[in-house]
Amino acid sequence: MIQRTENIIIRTICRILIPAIQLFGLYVIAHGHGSPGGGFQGGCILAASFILMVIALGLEETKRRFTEKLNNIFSSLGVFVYAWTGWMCLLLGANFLDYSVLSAILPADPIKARYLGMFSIEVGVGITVMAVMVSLFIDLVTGGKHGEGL
Amino acid sequence: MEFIISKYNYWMYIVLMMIGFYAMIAKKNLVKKLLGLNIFQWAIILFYVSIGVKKGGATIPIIAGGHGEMVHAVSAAQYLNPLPHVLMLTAIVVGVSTTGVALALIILIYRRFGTVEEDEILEALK
Amino acid sequence: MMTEHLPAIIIVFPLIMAFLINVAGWWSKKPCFYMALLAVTVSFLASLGILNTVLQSGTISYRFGGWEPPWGIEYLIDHLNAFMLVIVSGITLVTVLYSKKSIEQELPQKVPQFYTLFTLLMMGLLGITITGDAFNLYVLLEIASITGYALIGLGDEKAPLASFNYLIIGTIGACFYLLGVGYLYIMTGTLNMADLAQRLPALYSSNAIMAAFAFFMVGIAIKMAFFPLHVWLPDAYSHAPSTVSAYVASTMTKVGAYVMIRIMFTVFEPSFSIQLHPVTAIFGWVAAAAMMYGCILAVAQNDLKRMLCYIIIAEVGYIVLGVSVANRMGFTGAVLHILNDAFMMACLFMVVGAVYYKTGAKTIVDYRGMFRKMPFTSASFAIGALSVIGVPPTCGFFSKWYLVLGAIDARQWFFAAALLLSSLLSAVVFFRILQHMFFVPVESAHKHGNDEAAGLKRDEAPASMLIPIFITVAGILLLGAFSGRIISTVIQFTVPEGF
Amino acid sequence: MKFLALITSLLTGALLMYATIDFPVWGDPDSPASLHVSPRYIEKVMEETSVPNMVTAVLADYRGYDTMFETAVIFSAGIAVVMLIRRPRQ
Amino acid sequence: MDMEIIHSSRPAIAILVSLIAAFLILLTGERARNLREFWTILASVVKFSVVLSMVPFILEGKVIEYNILSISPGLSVQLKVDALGIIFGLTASFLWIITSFYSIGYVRSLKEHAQTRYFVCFAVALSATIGVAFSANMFTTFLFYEIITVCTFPLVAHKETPEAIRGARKYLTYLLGTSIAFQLLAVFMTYHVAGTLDFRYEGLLNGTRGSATDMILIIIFILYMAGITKAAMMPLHGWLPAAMVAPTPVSALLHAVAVVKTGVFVVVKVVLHIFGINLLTQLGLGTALAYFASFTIIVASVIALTQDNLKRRLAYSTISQLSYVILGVALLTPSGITGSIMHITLHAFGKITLFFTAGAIYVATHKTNVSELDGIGRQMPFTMLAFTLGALSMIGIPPLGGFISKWYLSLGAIEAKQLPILIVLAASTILNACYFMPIVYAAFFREPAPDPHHHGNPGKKIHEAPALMVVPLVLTATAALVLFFWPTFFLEIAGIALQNVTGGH
Amino acid sequence: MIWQLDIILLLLVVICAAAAITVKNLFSATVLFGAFSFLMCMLWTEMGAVDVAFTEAAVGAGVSTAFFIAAIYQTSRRSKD
Repeated sequence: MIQRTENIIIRTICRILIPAIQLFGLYVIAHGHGSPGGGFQGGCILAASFILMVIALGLEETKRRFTEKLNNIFSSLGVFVYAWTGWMCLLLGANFLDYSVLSAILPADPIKARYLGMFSIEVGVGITVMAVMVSLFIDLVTGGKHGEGL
Repeated sequence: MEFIISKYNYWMYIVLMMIGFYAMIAKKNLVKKLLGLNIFQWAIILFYVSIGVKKGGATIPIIAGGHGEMVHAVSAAQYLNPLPHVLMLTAIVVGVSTTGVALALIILIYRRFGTVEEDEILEALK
Repeated sequence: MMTEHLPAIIIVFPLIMAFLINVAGWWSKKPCFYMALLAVTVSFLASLGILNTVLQSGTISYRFGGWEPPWGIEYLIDHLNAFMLVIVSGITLVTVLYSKKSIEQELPQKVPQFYTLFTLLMMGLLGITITGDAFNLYVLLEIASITGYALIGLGDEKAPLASFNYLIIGTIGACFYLLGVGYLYIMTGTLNMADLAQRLPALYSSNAIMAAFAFFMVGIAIKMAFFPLHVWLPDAYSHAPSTVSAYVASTMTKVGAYVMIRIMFTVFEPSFSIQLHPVTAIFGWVAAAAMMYGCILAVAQNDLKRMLCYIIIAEVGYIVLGVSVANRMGFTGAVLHILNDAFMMACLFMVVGAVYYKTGAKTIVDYRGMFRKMPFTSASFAIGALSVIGVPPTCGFFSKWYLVLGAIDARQWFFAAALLLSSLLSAVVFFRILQHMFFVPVESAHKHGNDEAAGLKRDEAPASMLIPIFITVAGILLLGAFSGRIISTVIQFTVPEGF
Repeated sequence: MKFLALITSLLTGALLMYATIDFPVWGDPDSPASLHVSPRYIEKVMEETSVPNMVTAVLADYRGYDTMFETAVIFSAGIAVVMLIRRPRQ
Repeated sequence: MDMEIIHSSRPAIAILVSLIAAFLILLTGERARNLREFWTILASVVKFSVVLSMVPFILEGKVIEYNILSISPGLSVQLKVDALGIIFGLTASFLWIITSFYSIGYVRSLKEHAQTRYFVCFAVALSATIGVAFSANMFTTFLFYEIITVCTFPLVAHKETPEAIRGARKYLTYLLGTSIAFQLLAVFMTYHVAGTLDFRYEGLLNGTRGSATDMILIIIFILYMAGITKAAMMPLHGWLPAAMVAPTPVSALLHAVAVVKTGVFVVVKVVLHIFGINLLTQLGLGTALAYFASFTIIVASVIALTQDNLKRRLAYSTISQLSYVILGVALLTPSGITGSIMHITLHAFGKITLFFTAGAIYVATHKTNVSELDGIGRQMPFTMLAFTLGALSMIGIPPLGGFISKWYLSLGAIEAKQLPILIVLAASTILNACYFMPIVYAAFFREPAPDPHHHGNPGKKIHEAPALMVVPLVLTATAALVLFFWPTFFLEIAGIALQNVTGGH
Repeated sequence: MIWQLDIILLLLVVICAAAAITVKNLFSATVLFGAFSFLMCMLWTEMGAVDVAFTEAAVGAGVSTAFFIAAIYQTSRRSKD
């Protein structure tokens, strides 16, 4: 399940499919404001692309591209982005998560600033969800032998 | 009769919830318990989503033509109630997280006892 | 300028620190402890600030995102919240100080993750106590629970199973709570507690509201390990790592009790839970049973930690009893007991952890002659034990005092008798241990020639463990002395109207 | 045990059904849930946040604080699993 | 009745002195034993001086009050020194000085283990005893009462043999169990009925007869009497003989003075200040209590006759003597009350002498049984002389202090027109004589049994216990003698106490 | 919203749930659970909760099932009940 597969068809399809899935994931995150979707769904789709990578290309190769450390940092980073957005609002003098004051540092009026603030947190959610889902999957599928490289 | 039909969604969610609840208590297999737990949570999500439904022409909670610059007046009856949906997004995430942690615990238990059947584990503990 | 934002800081600062701890852990394990300590200290100071503000200017309202209450999430902090915040963050501070050595020994490989989760757990508990939104409370409850499951699962051999069972039962509890919220929502259309309290009275006769209340109570009873829904607690807490059991034992059930009080008397009016549906009367009897059950089973235990777990079940019974007699005295006693019990349990579990750290002792027999070996630790245990029994002048006596007076005021003689009887039973429980700790039968000591040969050489726990223990001991002694002041400054304002 | 579980779940179900009797009719546009808090989200979402997807708007702005904890839940689950079963690198 | 109230921290200091000493003793530990013992002695002397310094105010009819902390309205930890308290305080703190010397001699010559723990607990126990003596309300009393129980537990279990631990467990079960189950409940009910717990001279519950039914008041009274197990009234006396496994100085001070006297002192307080003479007379509870006490007096004396172990015999004697105090106060007559107040002090001096001698005999010869004491008077003349004085005082024979209290008690019985009580007093005097005089006789006039280990006649040689032990017991015996001739000081204070409760007539 | 479709989906959901907890093979149970999730997802789309349905599709039917299969792969696939 997690060994590298040598089947050329699968490998090629994955090579084509994975970037497409990732692109779609990014689209879902970015376009969550106007259509169904958002950080969580997009993050899951991104994670799915990595899960596919693990299944098709093997854990070793995946880990070379998306290392354990990077994964861990990403999972923190996402929530950090979220909390920091809120914190910025606080520093700018409004209540926590009151994005309208972000207009002071963003080129937008208060209403539009809310839009951008939401975008920033959606990105945060997406990053965390992606990283955590990947790490959860790898941990569960290898029974925690993540670090030993199987 | 009227009253049974008019709320059939709620009855179904209750049945679903009972199935999940039963599995959580009665099943000896830990994975089965966890499946029961998921069904239980999903039943509650179904219940919440059912709250948000509005009959009589309400559509999905995305404002039509919202990308345009002009903002036209919107009446509440036109769109579904978005709040339960929001709550349930959170609940789904919580459900998945719980599942993840539970599966990790199951793997740990399997590592220690070589089984995921509760009665066999209790046997092994003696 | 920052004081008005304290309600946000108290939650968000530890959250941000949790991520930083996790990231920092990739480079070095050393700063993790200090970062966690910083996070907790800031929260503690913030909670003091909040309490101060509440005492001076009454209820605080903080609106997240700047949205007015029923639409956005609001923190509505009254005396009870502020009081609980100080308890929870104070106990956390003590526990973090204590955790350093014990974690280094028990979980050397997992220090960063441990502190990340620990900080998140504290954040969850603080969030539960501070929030004014019913659904927000659910999310925070789940944070606290998930981190709790993970931390408990880290313990000894049997911990994963115990933690799994806790997870299943705890999720049932949380889901019941969620169902309750859903039922309130479908009937009222709002999630804000204050708004709910306004809109609910018109609906009190509705079946749905009754069912919602029932689900709330069952869900919370599971979370606070209220007899007979306590079955997960002894396993989960006794197999957890020492720091974790010290922490969860002293805070989690108390936070559960807080949520119960909130739901009973803020979301619903006292008249609902006392007269309309006399749940308090039922709760009173069950609580009396809980006290008896907890103490009796504690007598039967050999493992010290497990024994303390049953004592917790009894203590939860005390708190619920105080609430359920539904008068000023009883309620005061219950709230005071939340405070006192947090300190007592922290003290006892920390001592057990410290002894385990030094000697690996677990059962009561292992504690034989512990006084010779670890005099200060043992003395602290003795004080904690006396407080649980309710011997003056320790703080446990004072809360029991109010509880019994409450029972008498309510003309519930049986409850008063039950309180005293369970005190007696806990005296049996604890003096059995104290006897082992303080007296080595002369023959066994002499058989081995001298104390040193019998393994009784003095070998005290490290200072980083002793100091937190001493803090809790000082708490136990001082809270007793100042209970009058605590009641007159804070607790009397928490009593619901109509009591 | 199984029998007990059956009884318990049936009782819970019965309680829920009993409660359902007082519910507003399913899909009723005039139910309290549709009338009290949510109309504002629907009617003002564009002018207040300029986001057409109400779910996103409520999720990320009106109740953004919830979502932050939702993310924290995911995060803590990730850390929890790492801590529970990942074996440290040698 | 107006009384001048002085606010002073002296009572608090008197309590704190030995607490601080306990702390210093703990710090000093085994490393510097002389320094450690010095703290004990210093504290005992200072404590006595502080207590003594309050006497003049009391004699002027004033009352000293000190509020430590208020817990809630009607509930506070408060100290109040009045005539009744000062008698008990004086007795306890004076005897602590003597016992300290005696203890040092005892533990050193027996090379006891855990001496630091011993002295620490001792100091704390004394602190709490003074606390009981000076407490202004039932709450404070209960607080210190419990502290005494807890901190004497290690003292009783001191030897750590299975027997000692069993005895200590019994001790604790009785004392803690009854005080939590009955006394605390009684305190709660008192608070519920009266709304406060302050001791009042006319009786706290006196005015509540209208609001509370007689039944409730009677229940409260019974709960109190069942709860104050330290007074060792039958049938809840079992802990006292069991606690005799403790080292002798512990038995001496704690079971002749601190613990048991605290018990009877609290009984006196409850009778006089919680219920009050009027209320008890109206309820008819005084007589009931008097008969109950009489029963204990006779039965305990009879049991004492059958005991061979000297300390156990003394223990049963204590049980019977404690009931004298209760009897006296239960008579609810002026002379009875005076007698019972006097008996607290006078019995203390007598009984402590007896325990001291028991300890001295044990240290010098390792004998514990009455049957082994033949001819010991020749070997330990001072000790046995002191024993004789103590015994005479117990019996109540004129040139000794015990006579005075018995005299007043008898007067009280006559005042109360209770002829049966008078008979009880007479009978118990005879019984006392029956169980004490044979010891004296055997000690001085019997030939010692031939000792298999020593040939020759070791009994002839004077072989006393260390001076550190003999001097204290001689002192207390002398005191018992002196108190007969100059009881005026105590009588005067007892008079003030009596005046307080009877309202001056 | 079409109520006939609604009822059919609800019935299918209940059947899948019941089947998932009844079958003895855990892999089958997980796959049935995946089907359950997918039907739920359809149900929600049909009720107009598109965001929830999207999430459900990504999580319930996708990631969550993958987690279950991963864990069963690590442990055992048989179940006694």
